[in-house]
Amino acid sequence: MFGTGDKAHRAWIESQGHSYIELLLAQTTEAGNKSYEILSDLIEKAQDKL
Amino acid sequence: MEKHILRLKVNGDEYEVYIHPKTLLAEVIRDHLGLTGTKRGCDTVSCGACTVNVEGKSVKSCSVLAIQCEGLEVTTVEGLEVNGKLSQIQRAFLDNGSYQCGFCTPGMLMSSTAFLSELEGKKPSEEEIRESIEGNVCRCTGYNSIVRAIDAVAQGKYKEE
Amino acid sequence: MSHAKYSVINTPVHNIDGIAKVTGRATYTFDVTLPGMLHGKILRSPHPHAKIINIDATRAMELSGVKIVVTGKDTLGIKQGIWRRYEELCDEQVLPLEKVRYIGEPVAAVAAITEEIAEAALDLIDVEYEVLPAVYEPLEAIKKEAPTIHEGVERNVNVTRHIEWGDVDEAFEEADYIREDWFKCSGQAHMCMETRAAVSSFTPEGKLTCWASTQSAYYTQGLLAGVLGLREGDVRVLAPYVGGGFGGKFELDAAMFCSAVMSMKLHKPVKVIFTREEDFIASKRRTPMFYYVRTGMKKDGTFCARESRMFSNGGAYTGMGATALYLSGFFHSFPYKWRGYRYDGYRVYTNTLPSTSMRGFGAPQAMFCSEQQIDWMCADLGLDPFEVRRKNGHTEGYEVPGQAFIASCGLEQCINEIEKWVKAKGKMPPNRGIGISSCGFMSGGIFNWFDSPYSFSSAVVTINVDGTVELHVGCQDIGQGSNTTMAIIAAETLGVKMEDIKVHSGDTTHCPADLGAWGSRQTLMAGNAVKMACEDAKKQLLEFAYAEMGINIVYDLDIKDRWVHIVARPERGLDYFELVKKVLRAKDGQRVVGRGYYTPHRKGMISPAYSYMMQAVDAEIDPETGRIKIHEVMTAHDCGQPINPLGLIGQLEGAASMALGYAYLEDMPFEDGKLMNPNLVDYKVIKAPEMPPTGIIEIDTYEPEGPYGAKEAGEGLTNPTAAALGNAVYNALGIQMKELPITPERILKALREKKEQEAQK
Amino acid sequence: MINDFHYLKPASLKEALAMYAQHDDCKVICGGQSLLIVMRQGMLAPEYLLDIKHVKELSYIKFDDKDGLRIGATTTHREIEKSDIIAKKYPVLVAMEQKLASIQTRNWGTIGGNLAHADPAGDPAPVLMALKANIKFGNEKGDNTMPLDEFFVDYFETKMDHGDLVLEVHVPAPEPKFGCAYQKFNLLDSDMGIVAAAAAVTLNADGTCKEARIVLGNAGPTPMRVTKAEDLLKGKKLDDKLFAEAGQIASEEAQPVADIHASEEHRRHVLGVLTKRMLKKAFEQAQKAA
Repeated sequence: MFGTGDKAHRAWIESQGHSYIELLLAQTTEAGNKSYEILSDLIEKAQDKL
Repeated sequence: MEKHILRLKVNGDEYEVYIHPKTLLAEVIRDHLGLTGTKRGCDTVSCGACTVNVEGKSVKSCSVLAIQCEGLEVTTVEGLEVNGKLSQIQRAFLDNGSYQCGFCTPGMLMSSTAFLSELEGKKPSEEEIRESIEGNVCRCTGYNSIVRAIDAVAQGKYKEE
Repeated sequence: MSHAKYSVINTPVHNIDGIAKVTGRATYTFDVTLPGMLHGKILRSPHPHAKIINIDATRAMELSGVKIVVTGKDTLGIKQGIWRRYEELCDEQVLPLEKVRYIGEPVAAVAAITEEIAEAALDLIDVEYEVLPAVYEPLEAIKKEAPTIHEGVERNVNVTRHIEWGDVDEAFEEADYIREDWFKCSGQAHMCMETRAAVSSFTPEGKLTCWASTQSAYYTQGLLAGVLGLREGDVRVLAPYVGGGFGGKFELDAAMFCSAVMSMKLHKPVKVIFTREEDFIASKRRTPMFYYVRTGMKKDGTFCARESRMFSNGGAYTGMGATALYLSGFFHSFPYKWRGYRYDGYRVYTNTLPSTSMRGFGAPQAMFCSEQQIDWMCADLGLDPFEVRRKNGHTEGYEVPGQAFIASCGLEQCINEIEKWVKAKGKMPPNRGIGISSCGFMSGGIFNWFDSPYSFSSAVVTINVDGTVELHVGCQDIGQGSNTTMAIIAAETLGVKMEDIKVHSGDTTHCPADLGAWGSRQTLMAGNAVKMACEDAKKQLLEFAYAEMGINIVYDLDIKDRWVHIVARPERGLDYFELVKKVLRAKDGQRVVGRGYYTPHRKGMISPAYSYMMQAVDAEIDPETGRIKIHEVMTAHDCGQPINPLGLIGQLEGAASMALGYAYLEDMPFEDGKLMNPNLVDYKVIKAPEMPPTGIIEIDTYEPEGPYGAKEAGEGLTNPTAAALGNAVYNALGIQMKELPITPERILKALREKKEQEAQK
Repeated sequence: MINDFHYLKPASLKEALAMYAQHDDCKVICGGQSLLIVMRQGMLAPEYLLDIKHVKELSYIKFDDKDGLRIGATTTHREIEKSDIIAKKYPVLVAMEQKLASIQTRNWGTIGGNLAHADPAGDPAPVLMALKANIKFGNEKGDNTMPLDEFFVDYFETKMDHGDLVLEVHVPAPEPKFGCAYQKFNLLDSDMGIVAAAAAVTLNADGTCKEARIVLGNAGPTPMRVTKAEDLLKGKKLDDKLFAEAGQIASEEAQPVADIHASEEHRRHVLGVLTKRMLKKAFEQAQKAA
């Protein structure tokens, strides 16, 4: 979940080659739920690796 | 700049204070006489929290030079209660819940008191009652409970037999 | 659960502080004078964004009568905030060290033997600034090229909040009609009649006493201790009478902080009172919000989904804004059932006056957008707005997915009552219309961002030998009458009369900790604590009464109107005062003490209970000048069991005046970061002639979690009004007002645009 | 904070005028309802303050059917509002006073102080100008009477020089077939006008317009007559079309300044509306009048 205090998530998202803040702002400046979809893809990929 | 001796009567008592002529009536009442019932809520003669009655007429004591009240009779909220007995409008405020935080209440009571005394028994319209407290801001009550209290007194509901 | 017959609850009583307030005896922080007291004044930034290069107080110190000048360098420089649990949200140094972030921000404070000398000294403090580029609007502040207001905060995004349930996109697909709108909600000043005020007295034994105009003596104690490096127990906060709060007085303010810092250095009492202008430019405000609202509805009026995005102007610091961001998004879904709901809220830093909580806590903005759009959609689809609201409204037992459980809900009755009232009014004359709006609100928040280790509310009740009762509560009376409400609950529970109860509050030394007056929490939370404490004390009395009366243990005993008796045989009993005397003797002379506390558990994420209401506003507009006249406001209201009927009416009428002001009069326009109306001449608060008659229809419900079935009453009533007025204007003139406040000029502009559109057709 | 000053309290008008002449850096206070705000903001810091509040000679309301109405400068707004003779002969003055600020202000503030302050948003001036009032002011050398029309020079500036005090306002006796109305546009009942308009109409026996006067408040640096619109109406049989035209002219002639409360455009528009409405109201009064 996005939100302040998510330093760990933030770092992890950056490490996946995405800009946390860009995703964050895309979520409210663009229609739909794109950022969360990107995020869930990243998480799924990460889980597959495990 | 020279100070002046000011003599005035507040709530029936003679006072003598030594003040700069620029001193406001509100400052004499609160700071020199220690009558802190009278409040202050703005610097623009807008809120009416400092309302007191001079010669029975309501004024905003933050917009009156104290020295202009030389020899005049001033009434503050502390002067409404006589020997522990509350005035009609004070009792009406209690019954109608006409106050919340209470900071505007002294000013409201003084405006109401002056208005009611000027009525000389005449029954005011609701519009007249609302205009009588037009110079007083209340942020808590929405005024209607105050209007009800003034009306109740004007209707004679608090007359002593 | 059925209603018991109450002897005190819901009967008209005078507020217990009434006499003090109508005779001028009530002493506010504004009135406090201590021996040897000095007067403090605050130097404020003229720049919206600037580095502080140097502050030179030499000339000020030379002025006779000046005792001290302090700057950030004289403080511990601790960044503080009321979201104590989250370090990065503690972003405000009350006296900043490096830079200022809004016009009016404190940069230095001075104490002198008179207020006049202190004020004169301000002009003699030389501050060297390096002015930085500034940004004032959230949608500007998130741009790449925007200046950084807080180092390390990317794109000035302060807090974000995402709320989502159901499959939103799927739910939208089921909609026959989808509508999108943008709304702009303005800020609003709390405009408490008593400006921010504090008197601090630090003594050599290391103890600080602070009289403060605060909504929570406990928060003030904790925050002061934090920034001053003192133990909480060494800070005593006194708040006997508070001249209004409305959400603006439970953070640490510059009056508290600067008076305390100077008093600690001088070991003398220091008083700091904000001028009205300071109160306007530097004491935070209602959060301005931009709302994008997309709602999907079926032809028959069934709600499918809502997707909303909100940008709020956070101003320079966090304050309570983080909470407003969450609550706005949550109540934006209220009071309806959505298959899919998604909210993304963004709080953005700007170089303006910080925004924070204010009566309604983000909900009035949310409702202004939601309730107007619903009416417009009903009109677009030819549906009845009452019917649609009934169809989709919350009901008892409903669970807001993953968020909240609704144990009591009188929404449908509210809608029915207002519908009756509106229909009875019949057809409106030209240029006059009635608008409706429904909403709900919380009864206290289940948030502990302050990270308090104490129960949310606590109470201690002590019964003296003569039967009089000392009730110690931490909840704060700021004029809403909580002390009276607590006394009523205590008298009802103990079975005594109001005049037997003495309430002690607003003193952190003698009263138990309590989160204080915010989020409509006190009636439910403090009320439960008081009820528990009184039941504890009562139990001790009744245990003795059993023995004393030597009755069969199957009997129930109770106390009512000072008569201790067998419930089944009310005539058999003994006098309360006699019983108390005996109990004391039996307890080796100890007074009877009862303790109570309340912390919500297993009640979801937001609040233990929710109030519901529908409001109708009858307004007339002069189509040539755009001037609005409000004829009447009628509200149907479910607040559970009313405790203090007189107080309830006062809350309704007060909320209406404040919310009407927000709807069509009050605004806080800034130019280059400067507030353009920081005085009561240019800032328009409703006065008696503008105030319409207001009526209330009480809807009877029982809230199992509330004391005697009570829940919130007063704050939530601020929520529906702006929307209801907007809908009234729509019904009167057919124009859609998407910006607050609804001014004459905006009305005429909308009318012109409407004419043009009709001409094109 | 108000700066210190020397306080001068004359016992009589003569003494007041003498004191004023003697002291250069001297301001006059009567009710001080406007002056003290300005002084508190530090925009004015005179060395001497001359208090004429208690100069009784200047506190009077006199009426005579031929001469008309004479109001002394230190007469309070409240005294005007409560005067039976004014209510009878010039009801528009009472109606105006009832909406002037608050009772507290009207109890202490005076008509002379209000006019001397020369705030273009002030309520009395437009009404008095519509009523063809004259103003008398003077100094120790002598006094000077002029139509109020000519009295105001600029924002907060009048024809008076240092040493001059406002002495009296004179309103001519009411003419037959005369009506006068005033309204201000504001957000709160007790506010000063964002803009305001006063209109007076006198009719001939045949019902045509003998004379019309239109005065705008807060529509420029001073209260302003709209003679162009007045001329339009003169001699004509008045109707709504003419009132609307006059309103149009008024909104064009006005020179309002925008602020946070209203744009220039909105002010012009509302001035037009008010002018139209006040003319109609005055006309209807005139028709009913003897």
